[in-house]
Amino acid sequence: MKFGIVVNEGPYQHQSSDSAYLFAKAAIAKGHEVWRVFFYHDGVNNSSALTEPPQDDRHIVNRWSKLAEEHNVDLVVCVAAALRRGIKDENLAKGFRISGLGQLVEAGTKTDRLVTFGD
Amino acid sequence: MKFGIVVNEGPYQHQSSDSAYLFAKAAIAKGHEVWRVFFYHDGVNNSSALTEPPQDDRHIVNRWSKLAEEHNVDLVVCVAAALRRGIKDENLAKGFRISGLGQLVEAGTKTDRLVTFGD
Amino acid sequence: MSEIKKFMFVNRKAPYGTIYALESLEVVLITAAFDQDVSLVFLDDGVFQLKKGQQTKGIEIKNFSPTYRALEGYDVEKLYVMKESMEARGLTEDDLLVPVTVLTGAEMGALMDEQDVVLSF
Amino acid sequence: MSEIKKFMFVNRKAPYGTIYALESLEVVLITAAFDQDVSLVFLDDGVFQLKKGQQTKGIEIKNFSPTYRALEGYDVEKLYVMKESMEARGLTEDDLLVPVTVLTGAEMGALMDEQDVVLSF
Amino acid sequence: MLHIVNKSPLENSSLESCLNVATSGDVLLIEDAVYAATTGNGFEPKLLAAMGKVKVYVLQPDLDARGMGDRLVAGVTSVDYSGFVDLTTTNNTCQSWL
Amino acid sequence: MLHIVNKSPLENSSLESCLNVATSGDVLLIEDAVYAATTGNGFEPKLLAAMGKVKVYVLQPDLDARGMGDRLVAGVTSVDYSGFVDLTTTNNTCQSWL
Repeated sequence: MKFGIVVNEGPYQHQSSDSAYLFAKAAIAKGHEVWRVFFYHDGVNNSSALTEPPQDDRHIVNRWSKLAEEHNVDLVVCVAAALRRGIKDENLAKGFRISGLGQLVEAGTKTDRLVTFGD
Repeated sequence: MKFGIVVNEGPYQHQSSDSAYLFAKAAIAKGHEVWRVFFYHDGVNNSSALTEPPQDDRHIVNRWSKLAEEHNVDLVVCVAAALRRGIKDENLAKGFRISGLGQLVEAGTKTDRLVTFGD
Repeated sequence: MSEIKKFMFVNRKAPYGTIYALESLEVVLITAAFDQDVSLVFLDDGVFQLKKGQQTKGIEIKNFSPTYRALEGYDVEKLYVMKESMEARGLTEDDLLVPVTVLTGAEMGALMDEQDVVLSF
Repeated sequence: MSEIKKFMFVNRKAPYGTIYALESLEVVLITAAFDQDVSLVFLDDGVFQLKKGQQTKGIEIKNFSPTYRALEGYDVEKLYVMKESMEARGLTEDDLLVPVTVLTGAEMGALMDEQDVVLSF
Repeated sequence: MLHIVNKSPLENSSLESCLNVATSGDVLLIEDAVYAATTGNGFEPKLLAAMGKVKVYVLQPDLDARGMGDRLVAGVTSVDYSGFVDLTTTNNTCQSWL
Repeated sequence: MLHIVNKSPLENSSLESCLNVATSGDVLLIEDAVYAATTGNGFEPKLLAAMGKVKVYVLQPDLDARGMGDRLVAGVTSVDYSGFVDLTTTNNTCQSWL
């Protein structure tokens, strides 16, 4: 099946981003396609290239970038939500792209399932 | 009196930052001193210089910077929390400084009242 | 987009305390602009989003509640409010900014089951 | 810092679902390092922070619960748990990682009243 | 002491926890917690019961923002931000029930 | 359909709301919602009552993380992330009660 995933919270503060990532990984492992992950609300903070967690902690941002690279997952950051929160091309991590809310609607129409993670 | 304020959530997503700001402004208007505002957890996102809200919306980051400049308020961003969330000197807004958690303890010992805003 | 799907937006949070209500409304408008079949449901504290008389000057946040009145212009006409949620908050239909269809929890559950995409913020 | 104040840390949230428990613990350690008088109280879902047997491998988040056992080494010895909160969660003192003092809600309220600084995350 | 609560009592248990612990002092409702002080809401009986031991305040700008300015429960005192500051000075400490 | 709940029922009303609305289908408890499926918690009676109309699942990795792996309420089915994915495919839609 073709999955869309929505992430509404930033990394570390809430578990949502972790849950979304582990869900995506499990879906891919089962042979499904994760077509797009849409980052909305504080979820846009998952894409900050400046993020630097402690060495013994998971690197949530890099983990998303790697997933995108290895499995061709489209990581879309909502532009309006991103501007409100200080995410721009200049601090955008690898594998993410900034675009409009239409990409979320499209994730709803073009996938078989849309699963939301948030607070 | 001498106030310390703690902000635990980022701008826009939660009202906490707005409430903290309006509280600080009211305290200053009454002749109190707001000695330090400490930004912890997602609160560190209040200091992103890249933030660009819609034109008809309040600019939460600039509002803090202006308060710091006009009333000599010490805006401290927790370094550990900031690194986890992609806030560094290179994207730090005017009037903020990054420092350690000891500054929060000091805000507790050196002020008459410490008021926390969060989720 | 050629496909037309039934999108339901589930609004369960009060306005202003968090941004979800406002940013949800932005998605609703875009989804309608893409000619999808849009339903909005308000339950739990989400019914407070529709309360008349919001005056936000004192908190310096933009009052976005007039947008609910503008939804009709975007052909968003299916607005549902959960009866039990409204009653638990001391509200009646007269307190709301726009005309809505009132559903019981069970009716809302059934309506939710009929959707293609359910979005919750 | 010359002044010594009574700091109380109020822990009301479950671990892992949000980061508050972990980042709160970081403040506790620093506050103790500054030789302040530190009390930790656990109420509501905060009592879950002290649950024995946390195994976080499956969620890929670091298990920080061993830190509660290390608090004694930092001279943080005043740990209080609210009786009603523990009972409502089906927990007993035997389920907890560390020895604590169990207080009723009213006793906890009285203890809170005696503090100089109360921090809640 | 001053207890500050910012969550809707119909969604979150923090106000109820606060009222179980606070045996005296002041309770200030801000942000989404202001709904607790509006007539006809499901939490009203519990708030009224607590008003025997604590004094309850509500932040008027938050009440107005939510269109609830005209339905304050009798006995609750309304304050603006200036009054909020006063409450933090007349009380020795404050605890935010986040 | 699949209802996903991620909040502790002792702090937040979202699970209760979900169970009031969901008349059939599957309910999956993840993150802090897993506490609802542990023996002796205050919400247990309500969960048991709902199990007549919906099937309840819990995400085992979240239960284990919280040290609650050994106290699952009887009748609740435990799944791993792979099972979570399966639930989203066997159901036509899913709603997250955030």
